[in-house]
Amino acid sequence: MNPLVVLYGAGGAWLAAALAGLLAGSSRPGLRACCALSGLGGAAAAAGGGWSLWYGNTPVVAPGGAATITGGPLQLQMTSLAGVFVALLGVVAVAIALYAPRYHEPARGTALYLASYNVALLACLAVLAAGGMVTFLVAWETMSLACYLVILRHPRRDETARGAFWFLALSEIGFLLVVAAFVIVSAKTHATQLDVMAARGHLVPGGWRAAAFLLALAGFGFKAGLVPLHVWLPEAHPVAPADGSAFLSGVVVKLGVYGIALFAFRLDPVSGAWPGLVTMGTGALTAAIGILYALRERDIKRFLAYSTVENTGIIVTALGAAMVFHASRQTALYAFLLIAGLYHVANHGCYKTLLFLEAGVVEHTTGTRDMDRLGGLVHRLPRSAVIAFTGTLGIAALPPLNGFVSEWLIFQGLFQGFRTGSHLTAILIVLAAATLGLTGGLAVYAFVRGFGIPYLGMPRTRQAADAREEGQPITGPALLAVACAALAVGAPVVLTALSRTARTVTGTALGPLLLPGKLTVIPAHADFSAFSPTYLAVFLVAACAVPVLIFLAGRPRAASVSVPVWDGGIVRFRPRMQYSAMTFSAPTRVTFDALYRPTVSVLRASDDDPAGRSGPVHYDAQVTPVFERYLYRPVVRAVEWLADAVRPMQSGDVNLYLLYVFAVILLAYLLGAV
Amino acid sequence: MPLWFIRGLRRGVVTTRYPARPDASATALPTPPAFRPGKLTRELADRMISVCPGPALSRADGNLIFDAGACTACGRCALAAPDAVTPTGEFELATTDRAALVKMIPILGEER
Amino acid sequence: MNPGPDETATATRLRAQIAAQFGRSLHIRTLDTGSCAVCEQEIRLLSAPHYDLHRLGFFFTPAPRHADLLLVTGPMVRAFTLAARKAYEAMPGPKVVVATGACALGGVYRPDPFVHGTVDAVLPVDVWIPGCPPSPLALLNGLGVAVGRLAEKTPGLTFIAGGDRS
Amino acid sequence: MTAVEPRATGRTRDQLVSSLAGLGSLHAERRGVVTVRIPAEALEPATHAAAGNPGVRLADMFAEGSQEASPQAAGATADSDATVLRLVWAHEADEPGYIITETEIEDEHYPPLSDIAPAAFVEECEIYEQFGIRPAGGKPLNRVMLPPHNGIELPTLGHRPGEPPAEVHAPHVVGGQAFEFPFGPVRQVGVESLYYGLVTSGEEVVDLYLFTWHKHRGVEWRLRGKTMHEAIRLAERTEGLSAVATGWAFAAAAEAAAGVAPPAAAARTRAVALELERLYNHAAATAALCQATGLSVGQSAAEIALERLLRVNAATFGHRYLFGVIEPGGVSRAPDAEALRRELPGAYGELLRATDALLRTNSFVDRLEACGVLTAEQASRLGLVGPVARATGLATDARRAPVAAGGPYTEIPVNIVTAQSGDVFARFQVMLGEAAESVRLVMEFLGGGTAAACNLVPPRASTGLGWAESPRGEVLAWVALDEDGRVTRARLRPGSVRNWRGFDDACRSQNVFTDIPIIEASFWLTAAGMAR
Repeated sequence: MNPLVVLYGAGGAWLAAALAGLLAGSSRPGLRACCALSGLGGAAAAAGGGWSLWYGNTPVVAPGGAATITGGPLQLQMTSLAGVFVALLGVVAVAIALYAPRYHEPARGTALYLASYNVALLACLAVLAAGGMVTFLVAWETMSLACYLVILRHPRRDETARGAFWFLALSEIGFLLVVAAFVIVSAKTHATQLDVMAARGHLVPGGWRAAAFLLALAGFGFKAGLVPLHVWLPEAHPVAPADGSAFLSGVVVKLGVYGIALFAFRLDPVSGAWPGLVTMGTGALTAAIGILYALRERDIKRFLAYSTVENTGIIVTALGAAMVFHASRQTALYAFLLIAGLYHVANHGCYKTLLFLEAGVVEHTTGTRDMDRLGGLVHRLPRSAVIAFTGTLGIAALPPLNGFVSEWLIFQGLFQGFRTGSHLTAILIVLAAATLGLTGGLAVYAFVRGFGIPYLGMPRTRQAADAREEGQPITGPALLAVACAALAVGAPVVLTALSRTARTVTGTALGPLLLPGKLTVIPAHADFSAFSPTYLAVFLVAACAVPVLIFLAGRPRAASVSVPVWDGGIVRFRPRMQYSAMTFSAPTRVTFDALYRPTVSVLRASDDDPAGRSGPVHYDAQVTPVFERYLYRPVVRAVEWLADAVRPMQSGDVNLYLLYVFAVILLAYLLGAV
Repeated sequence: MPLWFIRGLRRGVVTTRYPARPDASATALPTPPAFRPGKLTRELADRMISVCPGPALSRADGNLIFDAGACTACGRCALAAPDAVTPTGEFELATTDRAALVKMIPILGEER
Repeated sequence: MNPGPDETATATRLRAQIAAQFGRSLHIRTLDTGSCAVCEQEIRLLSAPHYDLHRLGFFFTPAPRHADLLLVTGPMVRAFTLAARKAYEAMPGPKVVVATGACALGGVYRPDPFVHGTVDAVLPVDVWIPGCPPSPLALLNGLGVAVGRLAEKTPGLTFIAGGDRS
Repeated sequence: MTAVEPRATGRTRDQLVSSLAGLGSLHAERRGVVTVRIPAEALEPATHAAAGNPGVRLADMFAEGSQEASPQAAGATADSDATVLRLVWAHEADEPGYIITETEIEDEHYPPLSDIAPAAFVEECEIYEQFGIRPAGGKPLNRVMLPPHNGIELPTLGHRPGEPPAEVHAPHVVGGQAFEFPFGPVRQVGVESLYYGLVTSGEEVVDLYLFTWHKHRGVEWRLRGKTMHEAIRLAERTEGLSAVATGWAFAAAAEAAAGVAPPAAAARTRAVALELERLYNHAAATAALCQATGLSVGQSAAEIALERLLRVNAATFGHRYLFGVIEPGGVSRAPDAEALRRELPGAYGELLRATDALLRTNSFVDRLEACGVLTAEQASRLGLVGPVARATGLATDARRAPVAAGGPYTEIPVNIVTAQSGDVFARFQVMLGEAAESVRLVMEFLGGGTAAACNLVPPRASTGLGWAESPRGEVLAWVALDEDGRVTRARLRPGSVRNWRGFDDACRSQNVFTDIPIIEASFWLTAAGMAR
């Protein structure tokens, strides 16, 4: 009796949901049924994932028979590490299941979408529960294709096709690299089963090991969205349906992280500090670049996508640092940073999913995702606004919410870089910490903007003014908001669970060292620092009550009159008189000019007219991401050039094709003869 | 900047002591007229009313009504009737009661 | 709207309150409702070395929210009424309105479609300062009267030469 | 730009007049003012002929409704008679003087003159708001005087605009990554009510426009039906900070209409008052510049000088701002000459000490240089006047125009101070130079002898143009009187009306917000003069 049993249930439910969706998704009851099944599966997955955290690794089973070491078609195994991701997968699935019935209209497209979405869920589960490399790769590819269909919900729109293609193309490149990595390890260890590969890790020579690791880092990096492999996120997320993009950011991207962790900690732990440093550096770079581009986006979903890039960066930085500490025998910190990273995985999964779901609500009620066409939604979508605000606090890493806890842990870990003993390493780790510090500051700035511009102020367009909350999904996002709060207040529980996971990976039991008291957290070394998320949360909430009490206390004496805001006596405020998303972030545009290279254009009617007749003014500063400009465009151009070059071979003339066949056969003979 | 500081100190104090003490510059200010009832005949009054650019002067049952609030101290009445009008030299006219600025001046030969 | 007896009563009570609360320090917001820019020049000179109203505990503040006294110049252009009302409402009580200069007292413009002609057509005026323009000295006098520090001379004035009280 | 391609290079005044007369008919020539009647169809070529000349500047443009509505008949619109359109050209090349072309416009439209002479644009807007006739071609017009809120129904001088004034083109549609920073109408303490729409990307000034309708008091409307004697007190108060110049221009217009001139001594007295006005205004502008640059001690020093100058005014003419000096036909008061001789050098010395110190203060000068730059081309295109124009190198000065107004300045000619760079610092230097020049002139005029003298201005149905150089630039006044000397149409055009239109150009020149107060101080304009 082990968690896999529960997960069979989850998988079955999702399979059923996929079928239900495919057959009946075009009718409302069918839609409801499908989502209900999907939700059930989610609940089961959450339970199973949570359980496996405590349970530890299960033995490998092969339901398809053929449980041989040489590896049958289907090998399953539940590890504690995967359990974290499975639990997250389950929570996200439940939230989306609550959200989808109100978000989607029953239609044929919906049917296909629901089917592919549930297949994707199933595939993710399979990836996480894979016990052998074949299973893993098949599941991984299935997941990519299913996600491709998820993104293609509205194939008529050509930007949808574009975004989906970006996703598919990069996924496939990544897949090839991953296959290569697996092949190397499996060839050197003569095994396909993950346990065995891990056990025989010492057989892999160092050079191959490094190669395998780098291949894996790049291959999974494509999914995880590591800079410069992140470009599919801002393209795919906006075009996918809200819950689709929530799923992408909440789970799929995390699987990339899982893959990296799988290789780094289990399959081939490379000796030496450099792989860790590489990983950490990539992560830090990813975080900074991600948030900087997020600040230039006015499309809410592109903005959130870039913020996902940032958060992946933070997680990967933590994992990289963990590797470094591993290499330098600091097992306590190794475990600690692993825990912190996994904690951030869970946190980001919750609030990013939440924010994407709310972005969907905004798009549904206003018909736009452009922040500069929104505004004042807090008065029109009160409940959604509260939920979105919770998520914003979380992702901006502000206490008392969960984002703060995990980022605090990560920083505490990085600040102890001096314990590695090597000066260079210590300095690099501190540099990474500094980069994350910058990122954190910019993240607060970005999310003040990301919440303030759409939700506060006055509506900038009629659609924004007419937004209504009736009939909008609430429960799904609300569940995630609760999850965020729980992850903050329940930090000790979470940490205890994660420390068990860490033990299965690192072999170090950190539990008592991490939580000496019931509610106080200590970052691996008692002489460094300590804090209690729970007390902090309680205190902050209590602190909010103080001004209220003061007001109530002072009320009887102070006779207060409420008058409109002093506006300098203008006739009336107009929406165009408030900060817009782009003007709010103008200072960063000026500061980071070197990175953005904006092209500024000013169009003034009064310039064309000698009399200075005043008229429309248009001011624009366009930014094209560096990587598109200097990396992808050249590649794409090269590929197109190559295609043009080989086109003459395809003349369409049958004889020519026969000639090709003949030539090939001849060649084969000649080779055989040699 | 320190240079300016010194410069400011060197310039010395020019600040008036008003309201504690009267200020000498007040004497040069234009001030509303004061009337000599002994010289103020009716046709003089009418001439003054006609030259007054504002609504400061008017006439009602044998009295010249003078609204010091509406007076711009332009001095035209003084030009029109030099011997019946002199400046008051009074600039402290601020009041909390608008009506207190409106005064009646008896016109010669029309007292009742 | 000439102040009726009850309004003058409230005005005096208000001034007592002002004298009690702001007797030593009071913040001034100016409001130009269509002046010819000369009254503004004189008001600016109040903070110049020659007059330096800070020594008397008066301070200028750009925000009506922080102002206790509204120094209004000009004949109250009708198009400006809204802004004037807003500025007055934005001030916390107790507040004093001082009509400054002949325009504000109805000495230059008659009421017509362009202007109200006097400030008290729109705002409840507490203190009137005549003069075109009222010199900084006259303004200081008016401010003193407004906070009840200086006694008014006006009731005693007869505008009769030689001061013979007939 | 379209405005100043030198078509005819520097034709003399007579050549220009004859060419204009060729298009229409020479109406009158009196005291350096030539009036030419131009038929409506010839208006466009006539404007071309005039605007082409380097030395010729469109000084003003205004309309006259043909009915005589008195302020009592408030809101009465004009009857269906034609509207007379007058363009005032200032000829500054060889013999300075003014040329007026008057044209009867029968229908709703007239040729779009601002395409030929861009300086006409703001006046086109005013004329549309006041008389309901607009340039053909339907280009949008700006709102210059009418308030945007519709509750208020203001009377106009002529026909109401065809479409309601609310549709008079309101300036900006802000697009892309900029937003409008609303500033005013209630601004800092002790400044006039004025609204800036400041379009910014968060950092730099993308665009700027301003509304002055908060102060529109309908002066031109309420002048009608008054005698000059009554009217001049109001005229002075359209822009109190240039009361003498406005009053002089207005009085001169009446005198021109009546065909009389003030006594020489009275004219000199006016000139004395005018130069004193210039002095204290430039001192005030200096103080404002110090305030804008945050140099409080310098501000105090300049304000001490300013206050002393004002006290000199009071001691000399009995009024700190020289109200009530000018009368139609002469002056009402004589200056206290010895008081002036005694006090002025000290007061000016005070100013001189302050400004010398300022010029040696880098933190001050650096803020002024290359700030709010205007080119001579912009200045002439927009018809700017006064120190603003002179700071770009244009030697435009109404004091050079002779006879009626300029009597004293022909006896004692004025040396015009100009600068080249066109930035705030150039304006500051021009002001300093003019202050020195003013002191010299005052002393010379006093030497010439001054007196409170007044010639009678006989009532006569006629029209006249008057002008004077205020501290802000040329003031123009044009009056039409009826038999008993009452005003049927009075046009007052203070310098502010001209120079505000250069202000937004100056602000747009790649400055950041914090420069705007500096630029405003260096222009030293009033909203009162703009809105009237």
